[in-house]
Amino acid sequence: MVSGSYFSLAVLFLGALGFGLAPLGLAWLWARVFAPPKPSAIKNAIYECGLESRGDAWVQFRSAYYLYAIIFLIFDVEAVFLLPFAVAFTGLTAGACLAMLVFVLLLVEGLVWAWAKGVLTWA
Amino acid sequence: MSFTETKAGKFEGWNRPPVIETSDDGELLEVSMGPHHPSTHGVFRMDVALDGERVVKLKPVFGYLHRNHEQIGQTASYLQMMPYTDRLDYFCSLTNNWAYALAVEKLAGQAVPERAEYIRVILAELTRIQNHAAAVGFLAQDLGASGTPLMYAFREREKILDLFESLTGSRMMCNYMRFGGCRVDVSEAWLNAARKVVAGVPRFVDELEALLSSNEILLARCQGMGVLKPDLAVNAGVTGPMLRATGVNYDLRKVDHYGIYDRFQFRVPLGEHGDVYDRYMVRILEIHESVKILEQALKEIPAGPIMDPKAKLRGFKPKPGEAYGRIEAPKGELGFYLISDGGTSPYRYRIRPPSLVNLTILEDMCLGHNVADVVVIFGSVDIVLGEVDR
Amino acid sequence: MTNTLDQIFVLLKHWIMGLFPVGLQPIVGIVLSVVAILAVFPGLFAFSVLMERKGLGRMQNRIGPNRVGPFGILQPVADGIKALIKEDVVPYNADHIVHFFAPIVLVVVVFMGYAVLPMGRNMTFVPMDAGLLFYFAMGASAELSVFMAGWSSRNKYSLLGAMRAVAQMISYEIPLLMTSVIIVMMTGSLSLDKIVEAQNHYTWGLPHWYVFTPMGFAAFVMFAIAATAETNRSPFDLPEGESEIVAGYFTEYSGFKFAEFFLGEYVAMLSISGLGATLFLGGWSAPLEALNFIPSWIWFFAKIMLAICGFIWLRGTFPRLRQDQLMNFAWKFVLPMTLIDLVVTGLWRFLGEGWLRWAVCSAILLAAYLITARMGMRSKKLGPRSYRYAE
Amino acid sequence: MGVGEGSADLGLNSNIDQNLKIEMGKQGIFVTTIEELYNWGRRSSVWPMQFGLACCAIEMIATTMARYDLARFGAEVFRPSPRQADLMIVSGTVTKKMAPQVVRLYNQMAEPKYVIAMGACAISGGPFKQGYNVLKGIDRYIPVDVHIPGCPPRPEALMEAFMTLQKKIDGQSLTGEDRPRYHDAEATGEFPVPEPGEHDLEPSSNPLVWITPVVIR
Amino acid sequence: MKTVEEIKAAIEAAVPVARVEIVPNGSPSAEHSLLIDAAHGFAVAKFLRDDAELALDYLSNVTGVDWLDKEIVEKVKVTHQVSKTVDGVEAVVEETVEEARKHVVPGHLEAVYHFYSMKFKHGPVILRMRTENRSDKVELPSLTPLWRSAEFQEREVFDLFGIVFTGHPDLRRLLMWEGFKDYPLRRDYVEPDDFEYEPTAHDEVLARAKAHQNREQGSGNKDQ
Amino acid sequence: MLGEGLLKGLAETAKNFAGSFVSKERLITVQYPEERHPLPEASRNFPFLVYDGADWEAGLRCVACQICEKECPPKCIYIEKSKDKKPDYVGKMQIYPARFDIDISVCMSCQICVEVCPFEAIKMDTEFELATDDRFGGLLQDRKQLAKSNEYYHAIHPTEASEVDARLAEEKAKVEEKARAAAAAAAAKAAAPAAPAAPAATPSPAAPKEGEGSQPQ
Amino acid sequence: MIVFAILAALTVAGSLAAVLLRNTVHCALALTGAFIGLALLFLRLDAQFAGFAQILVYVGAVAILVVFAILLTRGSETPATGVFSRTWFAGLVVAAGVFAVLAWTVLHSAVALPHEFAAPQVSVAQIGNALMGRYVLPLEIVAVLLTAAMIGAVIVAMHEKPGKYEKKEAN
Amino acid sequence: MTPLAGYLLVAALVFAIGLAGALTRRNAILVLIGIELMLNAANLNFIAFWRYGPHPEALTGFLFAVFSIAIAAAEAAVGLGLVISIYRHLRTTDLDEINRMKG
Repeated sequence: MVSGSYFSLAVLFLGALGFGLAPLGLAWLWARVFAPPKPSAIKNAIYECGLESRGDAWVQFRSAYYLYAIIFLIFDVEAVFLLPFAVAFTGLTAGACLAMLVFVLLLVEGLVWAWAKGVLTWA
Repeated sequence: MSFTETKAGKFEGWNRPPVIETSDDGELLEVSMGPHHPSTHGVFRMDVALDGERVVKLKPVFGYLHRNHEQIGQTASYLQMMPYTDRLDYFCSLTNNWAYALAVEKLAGQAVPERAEYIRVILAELTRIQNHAAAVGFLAQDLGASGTPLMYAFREREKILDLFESLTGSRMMCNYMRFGGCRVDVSEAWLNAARKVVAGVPRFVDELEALLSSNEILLARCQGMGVLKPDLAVNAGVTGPMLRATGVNYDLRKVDHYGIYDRFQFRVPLGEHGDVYDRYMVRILEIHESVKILEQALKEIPAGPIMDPKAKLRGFKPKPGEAYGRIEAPKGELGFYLISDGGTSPYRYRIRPPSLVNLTILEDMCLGHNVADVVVIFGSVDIVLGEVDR
Repeated sequence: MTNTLDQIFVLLKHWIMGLFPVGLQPIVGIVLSVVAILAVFPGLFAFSVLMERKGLGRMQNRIGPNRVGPFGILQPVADGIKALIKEDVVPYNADHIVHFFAPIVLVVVVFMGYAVLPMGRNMTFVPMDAGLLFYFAMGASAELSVFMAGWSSRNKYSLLGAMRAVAQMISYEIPLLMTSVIIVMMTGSLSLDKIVEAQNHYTWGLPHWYVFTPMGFAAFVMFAIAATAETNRSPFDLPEGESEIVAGYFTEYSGFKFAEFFLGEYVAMLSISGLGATLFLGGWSAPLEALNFIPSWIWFFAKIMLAICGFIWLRGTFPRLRQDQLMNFAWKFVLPMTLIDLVVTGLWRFLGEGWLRWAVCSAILLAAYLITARMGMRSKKLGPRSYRYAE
Repeated sequence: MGVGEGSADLGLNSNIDQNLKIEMGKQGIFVTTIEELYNWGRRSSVWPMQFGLACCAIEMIATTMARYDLARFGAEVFRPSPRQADLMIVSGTVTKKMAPQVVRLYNQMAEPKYVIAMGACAISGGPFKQGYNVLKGIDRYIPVDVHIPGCPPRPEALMEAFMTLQKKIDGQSLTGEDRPRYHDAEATGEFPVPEPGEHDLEPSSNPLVWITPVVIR
Repeated sequence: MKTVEEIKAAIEAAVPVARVEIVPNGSPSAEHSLLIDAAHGFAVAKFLRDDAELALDYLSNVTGVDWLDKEIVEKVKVTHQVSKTVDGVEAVVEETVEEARKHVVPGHLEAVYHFYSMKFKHGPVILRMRTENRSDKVELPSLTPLWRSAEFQEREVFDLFGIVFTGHPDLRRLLMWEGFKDYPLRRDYVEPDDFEYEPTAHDEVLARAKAHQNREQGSGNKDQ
Repeated sequence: MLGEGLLKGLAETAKNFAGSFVSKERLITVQYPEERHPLPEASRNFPFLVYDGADWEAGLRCVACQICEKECPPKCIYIEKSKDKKPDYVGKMQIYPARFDIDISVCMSCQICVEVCPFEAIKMDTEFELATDDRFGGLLQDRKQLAKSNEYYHAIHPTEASEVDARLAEEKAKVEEKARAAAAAAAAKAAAPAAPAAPAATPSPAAPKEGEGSQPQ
Repeated sequence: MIVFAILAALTVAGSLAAVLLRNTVHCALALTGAFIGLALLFLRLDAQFAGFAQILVYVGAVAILVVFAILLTRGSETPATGVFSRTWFAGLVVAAGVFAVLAWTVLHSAVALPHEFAAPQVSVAQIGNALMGRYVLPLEIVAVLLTAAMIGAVIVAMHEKPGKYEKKEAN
Repeated sequence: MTPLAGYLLVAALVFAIGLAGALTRRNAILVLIGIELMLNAANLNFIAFWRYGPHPEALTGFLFAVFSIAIAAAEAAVGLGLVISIYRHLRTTDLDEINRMKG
């Protein structure tokens, strides 16, 4: 049953892939037959408000993005632990719930620290 | 001076834009915003350097709509320039007309009949209402509202444009005022239509305010944004709602007593913080005040001629001399400086555009803010490129 | 009769399957379901685009598209044909491979999410024990496609848009997960089918939807906010905020690749609406016991479309937030609220049956909301102002 | 040299009964041939670029607003990026400083693309043509499909122009001599961008699209 | 508010080295202006801004004006020493002749500033400064350090008239593109030859169009 | 409280959404090609030349005085005077325009030509559906295209037209009065026969009809 | 078996690409592919929860972290100098050696290794119960670790924010 | 059904590739990517052994893998944080260069 469901997923994957690719193929075919693409230096230049693009877009970004990503990662991992807990929650003892509360609070502490430290202030 | 320091950084010297220290974290991203950009209100361009999303350098670039207006003014006759003034600030052709007519009347010493003065006031205030409504709508558009406030603003603007069209013949380029009066007379039916439109304005403003004024997103994005200090504003020659939003009480309708504004009871709303929200609110409140003026003017308008009988359309040659006429246009002080050498066309025809001068401190207001805020601050200045570049 | 109607698609599928040899039947069944998913939701996408354009129009005192086909219903078809025949411009400087795959990854990932959504009674494509986790695993991958699109274009606006989008999506992913955890705690299962089943009971004819519990309601509001942000919809449409960064991460996309982003966005919106309906609004269960005769799938799609209407309504009304406000909102309001909600949900169980837990939980949540909201507003001194006048 | 490719498709194919076709499109009857489907798709989904230059831009905005509602034609999707836009409405004065940008934007649009020159300034420089910084008509550099006179044209006039454009699209064929430029593998896909020089734009026009009419007198 | 004469007196008192001249205005507006020598313009302007009574805190308008070289024909009585042979004797005789002498008054560029006071709500006070000539000595002091509002307006005057404002922090072209060589608002500016064709063929336009066509054809031939 | 303003905004859009189904005020779209927003009487777009009577060429009021050409701000009017003369509406021999072109791709619709015209010969049209793909052929209007009858003028600007007609009739009456007076004076002087009065008298029967403006000659 | 081969190939190809490609962002995207392959292998091993968790954490979060890190260090451009270290050969040898040893061990013990077991039915509830029961201590430790890692990573990666807008002290 | 050896071989291969990457790449981020691969290979081993182990219902290997995922994620966060920090100071992520700079 389990592998059967994976097979379904695989079919869905292939279907979605086909759904994504088919129109692109069709468009490509259309272009091949009727509207030959004519790329050229100006047309295929980077758009920048009608001006020639100055400098590169691939510059070094700011670490603020990274900080958010770290906190996100940690909470994502937390969710991985929270979900089994939540599933089992209805049958758990108060002690177990307390343990989870401690788990959550530990992470919240990290969040609060980050908040206080100004990590969550997007400059 | 109190404004040598801002939230964003420190001013270098007396009245230069602040110098923002860039963090060494991340590189600067140099972006040109404009001339084709959805929210530069035309073909304005800002060369921006971004530190993350924070703007650390901003250089406005003008001239993408420089249509040699002043040069044409030196070759065309005085009358011929009237339709060109329509195309300066193309939202407010009638106030442009008035400013130009005022300057020429000053230059030639012409009188304007009373009825014409009333008509001028009515049209100017209607213009102010539709300009402010559109400005608020565009500001909301810059804030990212998907058109709804702008649609409402234009809904109201269309009503006013209908009035303009039925009087002057054109929706936008009215070419209505003449030296010494106005071109055609208003009919009683028109006045009634105008009364109806004016009566509907407060309801529309309430609607717009319900949509925007207390919206938390708008509050968060506008309050404390692009703060302009009064002394810098004065020094930079900022005029109009932008100046009054900083708290400086300077309204040419009250200061210069031009036209017949002395006869009307109205107040000048003043801001306190000089931020985007104040500019927005001052515009909203000015609409209310304009409605008051309009109600009085529409009630009191006398009968009489609309043109000075001595006025001349063709072959108009003022004596050599010069005059600077200015009015309170919806965007600020609109001045015309004319030098006559006695010929049929001015020797020098100069426009003092409020939009251009109001942009002087764009850099100061924007530095240190987000890209998104730059768009909003820029929108709150309310410029029209036709006037900036001329 | 009601039952037949309710199961009409299931029956239809089985009937068609019966036409094939026994060995092929499971495969045919799967293919049929896949085809159904790939037909229904793009169709709904077209419909919701049209609805959005018309609905926005109505909100703005105008009519909206009404000339292409009767009442304009062929508008999306025309748009599709147009997109198909548009030239595909890829900047020379772009990273061609990544640029090509970004929209496809988005479309694939978005469609994968539908595998676990129960679209009606017995109408889940893959009923899975860890269905919710699967959904989020797929949802998390969408960020990558956005990044790919923005980065590969090598356009400043694209890259800014992509960075914004990724930052925004990761920030709101957490509240989305946490609100789901709340529902899972109440149900005791990650399976979406079980979650719907758990809500498909009635007291006095009224359903046991989770939205009708204090923490469920709070979670629903947070979920709605996070879902709006996750799908980059107004007022959280910063990644494509055209007044700032032109068209965001798909600035450099043309032709059908752009259409696929468009499609991906809407299909994701439909899918997350479906998830929201499943988690909080009882999925395919009827809102009143008396209305149970109406087929379950109608209820599911009705709820999705209702959610889409909500999205359109928001879009027609609100201006856009700014990046820092958006992030602050996620981390300093939505996340704390969901965490508090999480704790409250734990409390709910231990308070036992009765009115007390309703009162206590509601009070805690209300207090939490007031405190967090006030803090946010006060720290920046936001609020209406009064103005002075000069005579 | 002959007639440039851009101006080859300027003639309207008047043989086809346009009204009938519009009626058919309205009633949702699917036209059968691929060409007609193609033309129907193109004409029913013309997304303009969010591109305003001057006074006319305000009337263009007014056209999209509630009173006139260009959205009825499915054209309210003003795309800010040229890649996704089909129609460039040159709405207002093109100055010499702006002209290179306009041409570049036009180049960056994906085919098929159309241009409407809206208002006197865009067509010929209009009232400002006597000046030193105003381009005397955008058709010196890019092929214009529809001109709307007026200063500024009324919103209705823009809509009429839009419908004229739709008719024009309907009249185009996929193959054959009168096919549009982008169906021709030989034709150029790009229009040279003028450079701002010391006194004027260089070159002052694009011979592919602009053939100077001979002064008669 | 003070009259122009009073202001002149005040300036002379405060900045004694400055030369101030009243330029009368013939129009009914009667806004007379003050002509300040460029060397002390900045000091005078600073005085005007900081003076407690005037407090001209608001610079409204900056205008550039181009006054062309004027050819003035005047009749001058000139006394020549002419050597004449009078009665066979060469003698130097003084002779007075009336001669028409052409004499060129060199033109100048002028910057006109309109000041107001927002504090006292009075104005305008009009200040003019003139360059020495129109070609090489075109410097004027910039008032941007005193009033920010002059920043773009002075840049515009620089762009269109070519007045170089010394002390301006960012004197670049404002309206025309970088690399543009001319000053288009000067009265002797020659516009680029871009009238190729005019359907409404007015004579002067037609002449330009024809000239353009001839030139195009000429260059076309050359290319071939 | 947080959220209150948001809810207020939502209520506002909801009100408009619902209102659009019931109230004309909340659905202001005028569906252009089928419905039209009525143009106000004063509306103007491009100039046209008024002619009286049935023959446009003979009935043109324009006397090629070239005032409008001179006063036109964008210089879009081009007039060539005729070599010969023809009688005008009062019968005075007048030069007429051999060529009268208006380049509406330049015209800025300012109405100054109308204001300065001493002969009520040029008026503003309200026609705006002029979109064309032919820049030079479609937008340069010659005098044939420009000539529109007085009835047309009455149809688009009734009030103004009747005022104009009244004024013309008055003028004409004045001229006739003068002529009559002159004739009377001449007769009174009783010297030579009424040679000067003759040309003025000949076309006079047509005049009253024209003054009423209801009947063509 | 075929499925396994495909998945194994995907995983190995992904990892190889992640290690070999020149463009760093491509490496990161290939790494994502490898992670997906591994997740699918987990699914193949009936560890549904682990598989989805793998996708959620690695594809959804770690990959984002990696690409952010690349953009933050301007690593998206291929360096002009070689992409491999000067000691690449030694590294390769070591890696090959390690693989040889491992493969040898695996293949030699292959006979002893189990071949077939009934698929264990592991529900998420069981995992939850186990997690809250026997493994509650590791769970808390993981929480501490995560918090510590978060704080540590933030401190390391964070730029000194407070001093940003102020003039730097002369030092 | 695939024998356990197959999974172990794949894990070994991925581990070796990761090791090779970590040892041969210059870019510090790619070195971290290699390390991530090695950790994941270990995860695969855990899961495989759990699946083929005598007591799959005890969940030991399974949970070990889950914990390992968490720890590897934390490792990635800290590791990449370090890379960023180093980059900020030395303006490079090239390990060879970093070595040279450190002397």
